[in-house]
Amino acid sequence: MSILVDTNTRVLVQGMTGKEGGFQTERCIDFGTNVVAGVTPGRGGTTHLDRPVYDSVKQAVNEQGANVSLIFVPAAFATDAIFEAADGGVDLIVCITDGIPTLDMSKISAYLAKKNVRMIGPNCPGLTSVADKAKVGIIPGNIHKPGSVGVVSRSGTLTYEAVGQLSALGIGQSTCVGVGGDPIIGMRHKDILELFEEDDQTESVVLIGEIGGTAEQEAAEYIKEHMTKPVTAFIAGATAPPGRRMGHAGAIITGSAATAESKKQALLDAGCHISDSPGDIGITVQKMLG
Amino acid sequence: MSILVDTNTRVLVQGMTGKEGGFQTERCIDFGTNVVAGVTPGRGGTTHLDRPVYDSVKQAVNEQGANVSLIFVPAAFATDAIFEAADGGVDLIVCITDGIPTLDMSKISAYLAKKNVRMIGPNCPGLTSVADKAKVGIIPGNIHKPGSVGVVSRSGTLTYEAVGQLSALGIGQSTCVGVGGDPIIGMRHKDILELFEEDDQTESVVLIGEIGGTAEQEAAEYIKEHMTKPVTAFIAGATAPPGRRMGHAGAIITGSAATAESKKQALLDAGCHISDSPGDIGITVQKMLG
Amino acid sequence: MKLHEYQAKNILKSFGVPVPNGKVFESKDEAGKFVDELGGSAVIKAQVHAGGRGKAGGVKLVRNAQDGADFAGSILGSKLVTVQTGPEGVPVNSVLVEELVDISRELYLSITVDGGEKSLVIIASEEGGMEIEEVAENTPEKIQQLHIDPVSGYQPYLGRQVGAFLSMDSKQTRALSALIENLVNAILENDLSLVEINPLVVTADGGLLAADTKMSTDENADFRHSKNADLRDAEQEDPLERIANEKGIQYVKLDGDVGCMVNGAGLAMATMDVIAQVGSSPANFLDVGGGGSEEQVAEAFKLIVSDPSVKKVLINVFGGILRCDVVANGVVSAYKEIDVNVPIIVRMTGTNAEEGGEILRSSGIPATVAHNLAEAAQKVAE
Amino acid sequence: MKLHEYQAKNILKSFGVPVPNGKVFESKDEAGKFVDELGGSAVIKAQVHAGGRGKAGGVKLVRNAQDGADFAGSILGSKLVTVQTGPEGVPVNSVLVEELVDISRELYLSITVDGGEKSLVIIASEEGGMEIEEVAENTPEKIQQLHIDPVSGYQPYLGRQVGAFLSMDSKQTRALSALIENLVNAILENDLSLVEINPLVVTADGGLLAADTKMSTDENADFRHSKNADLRDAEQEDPLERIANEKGIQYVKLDGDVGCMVNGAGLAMATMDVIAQVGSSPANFLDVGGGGSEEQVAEAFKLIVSDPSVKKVLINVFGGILRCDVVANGVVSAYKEIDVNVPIIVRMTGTNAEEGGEILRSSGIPATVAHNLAEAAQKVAE
Repeated sequence: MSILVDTNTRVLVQGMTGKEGGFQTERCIDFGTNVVAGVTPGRGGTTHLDRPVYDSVKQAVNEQGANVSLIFVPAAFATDAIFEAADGGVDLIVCITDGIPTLDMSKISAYLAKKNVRMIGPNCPGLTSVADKAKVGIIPGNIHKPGSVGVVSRSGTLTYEAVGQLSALGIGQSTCVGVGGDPIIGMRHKDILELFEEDDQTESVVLIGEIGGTAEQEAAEYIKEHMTKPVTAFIAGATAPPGRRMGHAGAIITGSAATAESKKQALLDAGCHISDSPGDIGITVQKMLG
Repeated sequence: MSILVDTNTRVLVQGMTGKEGGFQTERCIDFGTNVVAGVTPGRGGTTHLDRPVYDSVKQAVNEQGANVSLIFVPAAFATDAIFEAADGGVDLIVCITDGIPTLDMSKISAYLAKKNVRMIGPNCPGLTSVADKAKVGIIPGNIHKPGSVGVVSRSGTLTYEAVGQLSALGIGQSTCVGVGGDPIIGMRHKDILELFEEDDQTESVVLIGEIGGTAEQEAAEYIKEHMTKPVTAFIAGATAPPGRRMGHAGAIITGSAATAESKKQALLDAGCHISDSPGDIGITVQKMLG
Repeated sequence: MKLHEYQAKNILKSFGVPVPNGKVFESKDEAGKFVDELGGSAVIKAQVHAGGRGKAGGVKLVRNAQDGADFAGSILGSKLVTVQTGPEGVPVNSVLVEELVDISRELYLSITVDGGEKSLVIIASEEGGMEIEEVAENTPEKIQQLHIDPVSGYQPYLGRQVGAFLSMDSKQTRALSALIENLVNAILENDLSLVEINPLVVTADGGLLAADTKMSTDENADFRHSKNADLRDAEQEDPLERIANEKGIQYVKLDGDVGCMVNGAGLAMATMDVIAQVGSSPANFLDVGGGGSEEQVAEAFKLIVSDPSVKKVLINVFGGILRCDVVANGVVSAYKEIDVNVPIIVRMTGTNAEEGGEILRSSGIPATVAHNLAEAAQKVAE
Repeated sequence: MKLHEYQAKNILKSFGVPVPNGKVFESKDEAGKFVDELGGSAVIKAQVHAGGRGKAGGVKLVRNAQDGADFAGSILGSKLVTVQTGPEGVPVNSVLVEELVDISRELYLSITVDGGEKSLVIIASEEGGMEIEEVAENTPEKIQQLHIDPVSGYQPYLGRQVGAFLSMDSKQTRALSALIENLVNAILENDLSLVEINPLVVTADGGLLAADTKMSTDENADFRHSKNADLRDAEQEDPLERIANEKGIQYVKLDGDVGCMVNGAGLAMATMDVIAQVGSSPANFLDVGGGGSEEQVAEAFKLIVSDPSVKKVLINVFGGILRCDVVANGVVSAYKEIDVNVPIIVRMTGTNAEEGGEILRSSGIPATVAHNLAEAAQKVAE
């Protein structure tokens, strides 16, 4: 079993009728994901990509048994879309949209906790369960190879980089998750590690971190206390100058805990295998696996 | 075992140094309640009624192991006091204060649910566990007689009336709870019934309702579905004219479900023994107990 | 606290909710002039705190300034008796003059508090312009209730659900959602306990308009809305109720002849019930409250006997916070100040009941003592 | 987006947070005159988007109008170089002239977002006027962090906890709590990501005053704050960064000589890291973004080579949403438009990598191809 999504997952896509949403949904379907419906207010009753489109998440849940929502709607409407999904009855929300105001995310997080709904993102590439054929996001499907390494990362293309290196070395993945780079996100590194630790399919984990915030320290603490599976880690941003914004809102150096050095040390102390160069992530995993 | 409070309960009183708070706290202590601290911002380090006074709930919880807060602070400060109590680490809040804005209570309820903290009130007489010697509220201690009848009611003096009738007939009480008459309250009739149903000490229940709202219908539904212990019910307000406010904000006739007749019928259908007159509550219980 | 329609509409307008062009007047001539400004036709509505005003003759469609001035003149200064007022009616001190609206549909929309869900609830129906209670009773499927979670706050997807229920198209749904969001903002910023728009009109050109509205504030929140005091129209209240209110006493005038003084709202209602059960009828609901002082009790007693329809007085007190001796002292001091020609039945129990009884006995007031509620009712009936 | 001190103080003031009496000027003479209005002494502060301005000579206490005008004249129109700016500095286009404050204590107070707790956090310290990062590092016990739950919102008990930590008496604590509540309101209404008051001054008479303040807005929320555009001072930004920004490209100028074009912020940072590891140094951070078009890629490429310090260019693209053929086309079209005299190393993989490689090859651009990140770094170092 993979984590979060698998062949039983029934995905609805909020914003499927949009250009980007439609393009990416097709890639998901091609990968084998069970996309059961689209949701676009005002487009209910139509069909897109051979899937029924509904006006509301509730309808898509009621009529198609959707249990995961993948969100592509523009930032100004994404907060509403997330609340609608959480209230509409799905168990997991994957929000690709970037540009959601931080204070909205704070409110959303409180609501998700109340409703007991999980969320990946926003501003993330989503996730792919490789062997269980469920791609709910935008990680290119063709870079994967099924296997037993779980991948968790903040950023998009750096996730692809790590996955690409693994596949090139013949090392397959169980589930790959990009949790997103915003200051407030749904599930964090630590939350994903907990799932990997319990997942039969996952035998080891690659953790990709970045400067800024304390998610990696949090993850290191969890690894130290609870994790039995080996973890390889890489932290990006060692050469980024302090106090400068590097694209991700999360990638701001906010004190010594937020430096690459501090994060690496914490993960090393937790028993992780550290990849010092982003070009060596695959090789480091290969060595770790012996 | 009584419900909610007992001899192990460690009560802190927010507003103990006030006139009313002090007076009532003394009555609680006289009854045998384990009042361990007072909380009044700016009065920390002093003593009142031989109890230490703290500036904050957190301090009282940390230093005296308080687990229940009894609140007497004026309405304009009560919302803050409730949030402080919920954040401060108590398991149960009993708020006597009346006049708390309804929208504050909506926010408070969401916060209490998040923190997993229970609340009785506001605008209520609180509760008394008769045999277990814990009076956390303002129900006069001398009207009780220990026994096995649980009492739950919205209003203050009508609760006393019911309790007085029971005691006069030699029928003792387990725990008596006045849940309060505001539109939004913490625990409702149904929530208290659930506790009575599970309580070894309680063998039957007296439920006092009022016109307005749907708490009694909710209770009737619970009684019908889940309650094994016999329930005697009285509904006040049969003669109140529709659309007029009768003191309690809750006592507004808001449609046919809110009438005394509708509530009585629902409780009758649920198998309750109905006392048609407020003067016959005790006698009805006596008959029910055979 | 109830607001007048014109006050409610001013609030709605300030929050961006569309309302008909209109103005409030206390003078018939100015009202008439404004009919002209509106193009010669208007609807004129008596501003009173009571429903059923249309059927009672408080609303009229006028077709010229003179008709407007005449109608305004006929109701200004008069008392309007509706199904919701007593026979004495409520004074009409102002009229709202509004443009006529080109109505395509009449909908119902309100937001209030649902105690069960502990949140605001949006109530919507296609049956606008009707008594919503009757719609709820007879055709509940025509009413939609949607709760606004206090954590998420209002979100547009709720508005889309309302729009779908009301069979609106996308554009109208967006306007409706914006309108509901504005209503919620008005509620949150002003601590309103009710906003009801009935009818919410869909105009001929597809726009939305709050044609009539009822609004109430949560008096518990008055401490943070100092301007609410200016919105109160005390003249709309029963004079005795108003006096009681100013003294912190909960009082409601009723039709019977047994004056009641009770502590606690629940016990006060129960006392009314028991009086009715013995075939008598309560003249009032009165709760002196838990924090009542001797003075407040005295005022309450004077208030009750000042009502000419009162033929008997029942004092029913279960001493708790309010001690029976305080009640007795209050009654005695009031009794000495005024002429009391009606029999008094007293039932006192709870805190300091004996002291209270002794105070009454030694005062020489001719009060009949009852020992419990049933006995008190019996003595009232005798 | 960073705001100037004077802009931040205007916002604070409008939310009821006390700030020193002051005004912003672009003219030295008017600045001098205002020193007189303030009673002949004042503090004059360069308005720039960079910390460390005091040590860099951007702040001065003046004792008369002439001194004020002289100092204002000396910095207005100049560039201020601080530890937080590059060697080129930032332009001083305005100065804030403020009354002198009678300081009794200097405290630190800020509110920002804590991603771990997913809420706002209040940060307070008795060590005001210092670099707070150093206080946090050396004496963490002198810093208090209190989270504001998004469900409860700010409540005064939090302010009392801060007041107790700062050893304030009851009265001062109430003022502090009101101040914090106002800060929170300012944050919620304006979508601020940071408000920092350092120092928060306790004046000789016991009052509180925001003597200096830093404020940033959450740019993600710009869509609902149209007036934020007026607050932007683009001149404070690096010219290349500003141009990039306007084109939707994330660009940060750095000190090295290897120009980088990457898709994705994480991969862009990793690319910088790998360049550093082979002993070279990145000239910039650049993320063309996932939604990049051919035109955007072309603009990004032109931007990179327009930097005179760039001696090599590394293009590192992992095709995903952004396809490699789009990148290749963008690079080719830019290359044709401008003179490029620096070597180009290209590493492309992922979606349509082969098509992209073919486009580059057939275009005749002399690009060195690398097949993975490690190899790309190696070729940069060669």
